[in-house]
Amino acid sequence: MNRKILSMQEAIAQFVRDGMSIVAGTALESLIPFSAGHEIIRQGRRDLTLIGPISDILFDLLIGAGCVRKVVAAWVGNVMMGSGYNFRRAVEEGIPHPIDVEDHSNFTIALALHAAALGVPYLPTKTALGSDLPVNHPGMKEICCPFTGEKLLAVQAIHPDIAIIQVQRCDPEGNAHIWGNTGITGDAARASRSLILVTEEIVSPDVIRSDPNRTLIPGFLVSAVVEEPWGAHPSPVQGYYNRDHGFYRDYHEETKTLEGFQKWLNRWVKGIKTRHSYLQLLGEDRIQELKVKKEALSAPANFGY
Amino acid sequence: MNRKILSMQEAIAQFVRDGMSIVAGTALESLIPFSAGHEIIRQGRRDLTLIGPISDILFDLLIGAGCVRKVVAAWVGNVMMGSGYNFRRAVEEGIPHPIDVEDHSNFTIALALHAAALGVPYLPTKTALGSDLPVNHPGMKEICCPFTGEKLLAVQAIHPDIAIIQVQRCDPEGNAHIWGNTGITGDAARASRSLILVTEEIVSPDVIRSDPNRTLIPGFLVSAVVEEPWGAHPSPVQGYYNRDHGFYRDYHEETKTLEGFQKWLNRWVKGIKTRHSYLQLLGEDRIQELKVKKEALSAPANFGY
Amino acid sequence: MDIERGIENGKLKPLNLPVAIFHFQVQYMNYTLPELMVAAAAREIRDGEIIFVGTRLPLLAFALAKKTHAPRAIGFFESGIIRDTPAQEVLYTMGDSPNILGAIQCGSTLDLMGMMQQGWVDAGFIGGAEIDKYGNLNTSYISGKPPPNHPNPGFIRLPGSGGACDIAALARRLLVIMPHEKRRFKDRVDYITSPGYGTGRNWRETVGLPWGGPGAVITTQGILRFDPVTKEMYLASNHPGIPVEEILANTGWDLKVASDLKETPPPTREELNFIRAYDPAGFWTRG
Amino acid sequence: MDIERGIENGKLKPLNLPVAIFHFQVQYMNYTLPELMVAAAAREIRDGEIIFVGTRLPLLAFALAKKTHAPRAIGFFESGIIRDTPAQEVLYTMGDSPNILGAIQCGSTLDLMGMMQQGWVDAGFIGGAEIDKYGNLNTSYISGKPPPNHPNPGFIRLPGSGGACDIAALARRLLVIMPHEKRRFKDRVDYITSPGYGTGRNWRETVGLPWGGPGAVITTQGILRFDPVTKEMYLASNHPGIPVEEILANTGWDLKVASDLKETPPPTREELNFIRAYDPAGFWTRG
Repeated sequence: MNRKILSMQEAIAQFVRDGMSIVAGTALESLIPFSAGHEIIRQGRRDLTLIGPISDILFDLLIGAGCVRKVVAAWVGNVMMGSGYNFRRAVEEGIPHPIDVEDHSNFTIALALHAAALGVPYLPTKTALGSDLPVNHPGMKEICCPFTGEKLLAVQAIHPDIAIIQVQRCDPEGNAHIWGNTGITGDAARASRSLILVTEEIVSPDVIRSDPNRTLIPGFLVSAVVEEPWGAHPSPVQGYYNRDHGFYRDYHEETKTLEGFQKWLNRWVKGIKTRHSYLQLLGEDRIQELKVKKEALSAPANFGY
Repeated sequence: MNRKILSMQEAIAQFVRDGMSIVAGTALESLIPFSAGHEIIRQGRRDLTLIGPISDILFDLLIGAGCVRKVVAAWVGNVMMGSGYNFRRAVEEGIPHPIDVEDHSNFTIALALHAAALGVPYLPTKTALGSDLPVNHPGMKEICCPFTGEKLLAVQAIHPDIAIIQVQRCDPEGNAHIWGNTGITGDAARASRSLILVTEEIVSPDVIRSDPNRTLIPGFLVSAVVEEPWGAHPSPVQGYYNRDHGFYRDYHEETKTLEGFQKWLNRWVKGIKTRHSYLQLLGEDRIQELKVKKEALSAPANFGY
Repeated sequence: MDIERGIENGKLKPLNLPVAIFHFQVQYMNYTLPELMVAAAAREIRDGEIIFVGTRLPLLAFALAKKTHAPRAIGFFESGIIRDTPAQEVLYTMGDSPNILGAIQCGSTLDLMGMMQQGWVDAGFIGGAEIDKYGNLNTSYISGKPPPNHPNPGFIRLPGSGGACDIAALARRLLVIMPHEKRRFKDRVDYITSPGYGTGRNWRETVGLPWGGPGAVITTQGILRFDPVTKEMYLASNHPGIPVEEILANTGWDLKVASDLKETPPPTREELNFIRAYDPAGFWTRG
Repeated sequence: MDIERGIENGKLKPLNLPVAIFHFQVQYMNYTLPELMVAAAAREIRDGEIIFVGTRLPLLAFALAKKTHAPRAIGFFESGIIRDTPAQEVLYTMGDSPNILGAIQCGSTLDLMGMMQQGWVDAGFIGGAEIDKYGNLNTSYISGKPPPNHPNPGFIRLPGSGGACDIAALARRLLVIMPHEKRRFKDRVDYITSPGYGTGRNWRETVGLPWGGPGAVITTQGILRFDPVTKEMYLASNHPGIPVEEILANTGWDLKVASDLKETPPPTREELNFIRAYDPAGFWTRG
């Protein structure tokens, strides 16, 4: 029996510990591992460092739930609606407790993880020169090109303790197919010391091997495989379900106050135990509405010889 | 009418000029644009700089034909058989004329093109430290990490004038699908100032759009699209034809002497005008033998919503 | 306080602006302010250009430009998408499924950012919470730099850069869309998230930026551009019905006005038809 | 002169070695020298390891190890392929179609090299034209550094590094396969294409290499390993029928011999069955 296949509860219990650094939300608005985030909250993890480009509301949610000590990100909020109120409360007022923030841009966070994936301590760039991002930033330093002498910004490598990555399908070893925008997922997977894969479905190894060019994550990087249909809701998973825009809008409205957020958290996270209950709460009608309706299959590629 | 679609003769005449630097053979042993190389020889280009990782016999052939002034590569020879005799004759004896060589490793040439693709003047690495590759190399310098102080090798960006890239299929704009090993193709395409795409077949834009994750080269990078079935022979094109091992073996045997090479060159390149004649020379039996026999289609991915 | 949201928002959460300015009556047609801004933004895209498309109104502006005067424009989306056709449905985020179906390439953020760093991107769109007279943008911290010790109630934390800093640093031309209010148009921003022209003139060269800088700022009241020498922002056109005095009063420095000041052309019937068909619920454009 | 080809070659072009040594008669079975070397190389792969598989004999050694004692080994191929099963047919190059069909990932050279630079690769296989007593390898220039002015007839130009320098620099353990001849086993190589232990002891650390170094050199005459302190190469086992004296005579320095010198175990019946079924034409293994 394959030992990598775990329930979400088991995977978070075994691989996510207090104080760890976690990279998540690496495909930007798509494939955000919300289900894993909810379980982290339910298991009461503390002092986490969250790493990622924009995370939509995932980071805001974890911050509000008190799991987070530090955020290393380019953007924290609600992409469609604007502010993340928990992020604001934490940074502006120390509620539920103060957090540290290391500001990045999407490119610098991509480069920091790319550096780690490549096994070098830093990478040079021209972005963010002239901005205030590098000011007092421990992971950014101005340097000169050894060939041209031009000014460059060195961005230090970031090696997260764990990556949590949502995919469309993988085999029991965690060899994973992803399609649609991949953002910084490949580098995040290679940069991290361990990896929890959350998959819409576990498929036969033959399906994965039929198209090795679609494999973004090879199984040897993967510590745990969690089969969790709808694990990314309310974010979209191409070919499985669409983005639940209303859910983000409601979150925005309902989390403006601390009390509102607590209510939201109890309803959607703390008051339920599994993704199954979450989907029941979401309701069959909504699920049917979000489900992919049209088929638009990729043209085949022949790997035969 | 799409102006990008040209015959090989037109594409080489319009886009490859004496003295240019050309990156080719970027997928390593597969998808080598031999047909383009033959046309470059027929059109008598001179003083070219060839850039690439291993190139199998493509670079050896161009060197022997007198087209080359400089080679920037990790390896020049015949992968299955060993030496490239034209490369040896040129470097050791200046026949047909002397050439310069800038030695790279596969990783340093990949990094040089990656740097150019990323738009930075160099990238740091640990490879080749302690080797003689960096000694007197204009594109390699030892540096220290600005964060850790550790020794690193800076590899300078290489911006080829043109990339010549063989693919399985593309649309008339040059949006191209490639599968199998891609080597350093993506970075080479983005690093170059222009690009000739040699494709086994031009397909409808709908085929390409049906699977945007398989697009390795977006059409706006492409200057010319040449539809040239069997353009990569004797190298393999996954799903179209297999490697012609015997052809490499014969090349090895027949090019040991300069006279032998001249004979080979007249037979396979100079004595014919088009790829069509080349295939006739190759013969129907051999083509049937090399042609892909088995179908092994990729599992579909649903891009619908 | 919703200062960071501003105009790039929609029906479901009305803008923090006087309702009156949302509904114009001009001679021949009705249009909303966001519709005017989308049309103005679309016109900044030239045919054949590569556009780094930011979130919110730029998503519409890119689609509109493609359908009107710039059919050969190409869109880069920071999540890794390249399109040469607009998505078939209105987008709420660039990661929405319709933005992936029919793309010419779906890949990585790094590849697209790398091409922008090479100079491939002709123009990029971003929004801003604060801007100053040299076009520097702040979407990070209002009323002060990040404090060394928390908690500090003296500032507002905005979402941050996302890709904005990168687009501002690396696109050949930066296009900004934002609400025109005095508190947002400041002599000097509190924090530079996305560099404009710094302190003016050749500042970008000095700090190591290879090219670029803001080309246009499309606001709720007009379109502003930059002096080619001093790099100071000036008013190039005022929107129909907005007096110049009102714009000056809503700007936190002594804003210069173009000697050939024009009125922003209203959206055409064709533009409006497209916008309304594309965003039928009016999430982005009905205010 | 075919010095750069050596043992990693096959039937179609016989090796530049005495024919006699290709056909052993041991007590119970016949096998060829390349078969012995493939079996010895396969045994250097431990189960579950990630192996950077070089071209030629290593292609067979990886397949053999997978089918025997290392079913969970994973192969990296520098063209961008990752496999956890051997290719279904014998490979002449790693880019052959059978190496792609059934791979778990096909991607880029950079990603695999990057993972090796991170330390993911447990062992990598390369060949060599020249090696010295600290395991430094030369596959670039024989008899002199590259000359400042050409033409210079005083040296032989070999194909170069390919991925060899990278594997030697970045794999946790380097495995070398090459012919054992005096002209190839030199006190000091003319040019270091692929760094071994440099001048011995902690040289790798000094030059900035993070780990690694040669673990075994499998030759046509024996298996050589390295002193853990001095990093000097020594003879660990001689192949059946090859006297130690012959090996010493074929080595260009005063080669040390292990106090517990063993005889290289011949290939087992199972190993031979696999090799012969996998390479039925004997391109790599019949000599």
